[in-house]
Amino acid sequence: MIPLFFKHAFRDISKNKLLNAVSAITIAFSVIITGSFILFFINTTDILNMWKKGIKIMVYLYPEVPGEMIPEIQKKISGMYGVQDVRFISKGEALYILKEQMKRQASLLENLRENPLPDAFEIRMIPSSRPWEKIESLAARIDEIPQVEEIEYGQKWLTRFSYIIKVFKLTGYAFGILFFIASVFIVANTVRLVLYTRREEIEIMRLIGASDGFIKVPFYIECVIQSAIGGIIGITILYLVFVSVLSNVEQGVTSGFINVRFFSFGIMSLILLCSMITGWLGCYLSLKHFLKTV
Amino acid sequence: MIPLFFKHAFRDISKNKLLNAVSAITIAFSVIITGSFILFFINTTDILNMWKKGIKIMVYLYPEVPGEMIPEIQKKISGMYGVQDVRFISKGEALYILKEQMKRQASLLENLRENPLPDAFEIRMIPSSRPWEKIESLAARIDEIPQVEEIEYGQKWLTRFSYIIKVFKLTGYAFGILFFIASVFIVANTVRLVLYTRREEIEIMRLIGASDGFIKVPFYIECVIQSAIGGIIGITILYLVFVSVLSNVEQGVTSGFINVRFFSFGIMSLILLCSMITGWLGCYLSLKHFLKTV
Amino acid sequence: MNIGNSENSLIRMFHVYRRYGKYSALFDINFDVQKNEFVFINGPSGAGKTTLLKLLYLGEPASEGQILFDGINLSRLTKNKIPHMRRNFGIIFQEFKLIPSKTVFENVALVPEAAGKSGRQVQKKVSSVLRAVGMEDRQNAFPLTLSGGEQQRVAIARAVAGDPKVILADEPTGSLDAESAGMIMELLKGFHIRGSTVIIATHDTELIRKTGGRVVYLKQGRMQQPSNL
Amino acid sequence: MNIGNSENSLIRMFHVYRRYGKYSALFDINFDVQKNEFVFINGPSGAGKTTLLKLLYLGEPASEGQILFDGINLSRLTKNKIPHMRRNFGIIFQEFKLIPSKTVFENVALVPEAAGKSGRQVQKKVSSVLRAVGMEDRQNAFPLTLSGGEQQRVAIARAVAGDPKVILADEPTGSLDAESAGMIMELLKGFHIRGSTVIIATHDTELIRKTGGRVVYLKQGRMQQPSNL
Ligand SMILES: Nc1ncnc2c1ncn2[C@@H]1O[C@H](COP(=O)(O)OP(=O)(O)OP(=O)(O)O)[C@@H](O)[C@H]1O
Ligand SMILES: Nc1ncnc2c1ncn2[C@@H]1O[C@H](COP(=O)(O)OP(=O)(O)OP(=O)(O)O)[C@@H](O)[C@H]1O
Ligand SMILES: [Mg+2]
Ligand SMILES: [Mg+2]
Repeated sequence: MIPLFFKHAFRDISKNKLLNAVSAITIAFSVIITGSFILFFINTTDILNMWKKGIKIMVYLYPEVPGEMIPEIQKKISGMYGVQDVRFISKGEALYILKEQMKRQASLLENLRENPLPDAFEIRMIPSSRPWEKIESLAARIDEIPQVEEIEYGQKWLTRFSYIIKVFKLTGYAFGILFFIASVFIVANTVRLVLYTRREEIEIMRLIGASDGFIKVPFYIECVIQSAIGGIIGITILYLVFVSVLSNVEQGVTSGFINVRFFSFGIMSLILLCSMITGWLGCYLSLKHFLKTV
Repeated sequence: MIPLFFKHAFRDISKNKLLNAVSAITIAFSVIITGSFILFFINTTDILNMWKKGIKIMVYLYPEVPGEMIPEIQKKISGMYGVQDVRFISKGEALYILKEQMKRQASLLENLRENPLPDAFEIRMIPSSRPWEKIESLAARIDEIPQVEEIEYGQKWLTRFSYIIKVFKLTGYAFGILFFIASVFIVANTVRLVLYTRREEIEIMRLIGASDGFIKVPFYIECVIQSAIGGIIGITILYLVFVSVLSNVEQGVTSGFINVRFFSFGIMSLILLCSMITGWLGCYLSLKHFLKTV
Repeated sequence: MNIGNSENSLIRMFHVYRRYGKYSALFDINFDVQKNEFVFINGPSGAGKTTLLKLLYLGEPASEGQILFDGINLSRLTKNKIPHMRRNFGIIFQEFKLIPSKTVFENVALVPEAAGKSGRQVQKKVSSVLRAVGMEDRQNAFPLTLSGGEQQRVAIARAVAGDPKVILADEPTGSLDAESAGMIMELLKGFHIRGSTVIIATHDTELIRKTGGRVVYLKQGRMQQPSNL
Repeated sequence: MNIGNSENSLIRMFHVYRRYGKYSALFDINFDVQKNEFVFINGPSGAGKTTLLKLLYLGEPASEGQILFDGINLSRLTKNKIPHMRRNFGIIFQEFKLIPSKTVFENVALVPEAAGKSGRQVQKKVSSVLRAVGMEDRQNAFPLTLSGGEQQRVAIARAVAGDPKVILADEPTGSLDAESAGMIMELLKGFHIRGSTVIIATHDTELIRKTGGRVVYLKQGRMQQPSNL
């Protein structure tokens, strides 16, 4: 039976080239659209991750904390969850940095009697998916160390980033779901139309004693083959567009600022699998409805 | 003839409900996908515009520039293209601001003999679509004023912003074109399938002496009506999704930070028009090919 | 003829109606077919001949009444048993019902394939039935490239390709010239001789006269007294 | 009969061939039809009768040879003139070719509509032709709910709805009982009397014998000596 089904499926594909091309192209477009969104999402998330890495927590100590305690405090902070590294910045170094930063106004600092700046630690965090909540809790824990006078981190930018990222994520999920539903529906519709053009054939097969399974299986095989072909076409086109867009972007904009990536092999396989599932699902939905009505 | 065509078109729509529903749904999905991307794009551009507004150009004057010249210079800068407003910041005000900004290190500024800061202008720019190039050219022109010692603007953030915006725009254009092509193709394919299911009918009409025009016009009417219905369904669903997503976003994230907007009436009409054009185009492409082969 | 003897009945219809809206295409039909009978259903255009056959092969349900096939009540058949039941019938449809996208060979091959026959058996069977109707040299043609009579002959080949218990033939010679028609009737008689039951719906009294067999007459959905022409 | 008189010829075929690949469905056909003739094309299944009609109504081009209609060379016709030319013909197709998604009325109405008739004219014409074939009470039915004979009658109604110069009828009584067939032949004769040219392709020698008229005989694509049956 199985080779017979494949024989039928391949015959049908070769005989209904137009119909099959339509389904495959539809799936290819679905893959291109969904894929390009995923690509966009992956790469912009990359950019935001880059920015997140740039965020530091400054910990200022009381002036009267003795120098011998510094390593101990540093160790304590290093051991906290989420901390990547802790750099000690002595008051002297801080003044130097301040002078550098102030550039134009450096003259202000020329004639100081003593360095009024405190010793400090600069903390960099482990990049993570939910850094904003973590920063806050980390800051709270650091604040419990008695020698710490004050903690500073870019609250203003943090709010903005955190907002942006939330908007991104929400839109990302919404788009993802939307695209998936849309793909399944469009594919199901296309399959339904294809079935509709072949309703006579299906009816005839039933009348001569073919079971639903005998009729259905070649359709499923056809749909899955089609959608696999569509998926491969989609990924290929996506890759070509990606490469050509990238070469334009790289020329125009600071190249090497971030690494724009295409899908990994795993994600590509996943997309292919998804498109095959979409084809299967479209076939299933249409056939289910169709075999009842014919 | 015209009422006859409409009669035929309406009859066909009512008789081929499945086929018409499929086309309309496909267009609705195209509108939803394209529309949600436009929506996303509009609103994120809004956020970026918000940020852009925050960018200022600081213009520092030589210390020896006499106070009487200030209005003259201010007028000169105000007159420059792209400048929204120019605020004079006297050296006294600048020191005050600096003290405010430095907070912790304000003690450094306690015992200054004289104010070493220069007079300055703070320039805000007219929000525009291509502000980065403009900032650079504006800065160059301001630099030509002899009394200006130095110009400062957030070069670092500028680079980042400008990169982000370029990526956004490029992706935006790429997506837009992709979505449009995809919509036209999917709709054209759907129309082609619909025609395919009716190829017998078309052939019969030709054999009994119907001209191509007689056959085609009702199809065009059908397609345009379908796609208008699809467009309206799409916009409606988009609006409902938008409202529900928005209410979630607003709860979770700093509400009122920016105004998330839906399409204006004009853009909605444009989308509707586009979907009708898409339907028309799909019909055109399919019929053109189809009437040759049948 | 022994209509009363239900022992040998293959098909029994009791008070069968088929309504389309208000219109009754079949009205109180009582009809028995014995095993290995050769029956003509005669009647003018629109009499209900095709409808009667449809009820037998489960193309449509009866609106009222009972139909038994080999003791099985057709209206009680579960949906998944229907394909199996249909394989008892070889049907020659009035409008042929060939699949346009499949070749002559593939169209005929569907029947033994659907019944689960092996590739070799299918090949052999299809060739033999195509030879019997004189269409073996057109086996790779598509139905739409065939003349009306050729299509009809392919439809006949398909009907007999499953070695059915019953052959239901709806106007099987309507598109055929006298000579081809005679050939086809010989073919059907051959099946009858080898044990098949044959039911032929036709408006062609000439054909009935030439062939001979039991005749039932339908008019406006009612069955008249059986008669031998 | 006066085949040589080309003055009155409506249709002339000179050395016409129709090939499908290597196979010639029509072979060196020379055939004249006078204005207001009543002609039968007779021949067995697969003889080329339908193919001959197809060449006339431009359903297919001739592979070789010339076909003149009213002095116009059909192969020289530009594409946009074809619909107009086809309105000269009322065609009864062998397989009816009714549009399944349109009602009986709509199917028939298409012909006068395509010819640009007004709504009232269409209404009147369609009713009258449906009455003539006895299908006026089924005018809102869909073709697939009609019996074979009923479909054929609708096809006939459609063929005459455009008041064509020529009626091309392909097996117009194949699905009809003797009585309905007689009625249809009367209808076609009526058109003939009112000035139409009628060409009927049929394998039914009985029908030809009963009706009378010129007969040409086709066999394997070749036209035999004309004869009167
Ligand atoms: N699905 C349907 N809906 C409505 N009426 C129907 C349907 N099917 C058949 N009929 C009507 O039932 C009657 C009997 O139809 P049937 O096809 O059985 O006739 P028939 O005897 O086969 O005629 P013919 O010799 O012309 O084929 C016809 O008048 C037909 O119009
Ligand atoms: N498109 C085609 N491709 C190949 N062969 C064809 C095509 N159309 C017709 N033929 C062949 O040409 C021959 C003549 O066909 P045609 O339909 O003219 O026969 P006919 O005289 O109408 O027969 P019938 O009485 O059976 O309808 C047939 O053998 C047919 O198979
Ligand atoms: Mg019938
Ligand atoms: Mg023919």
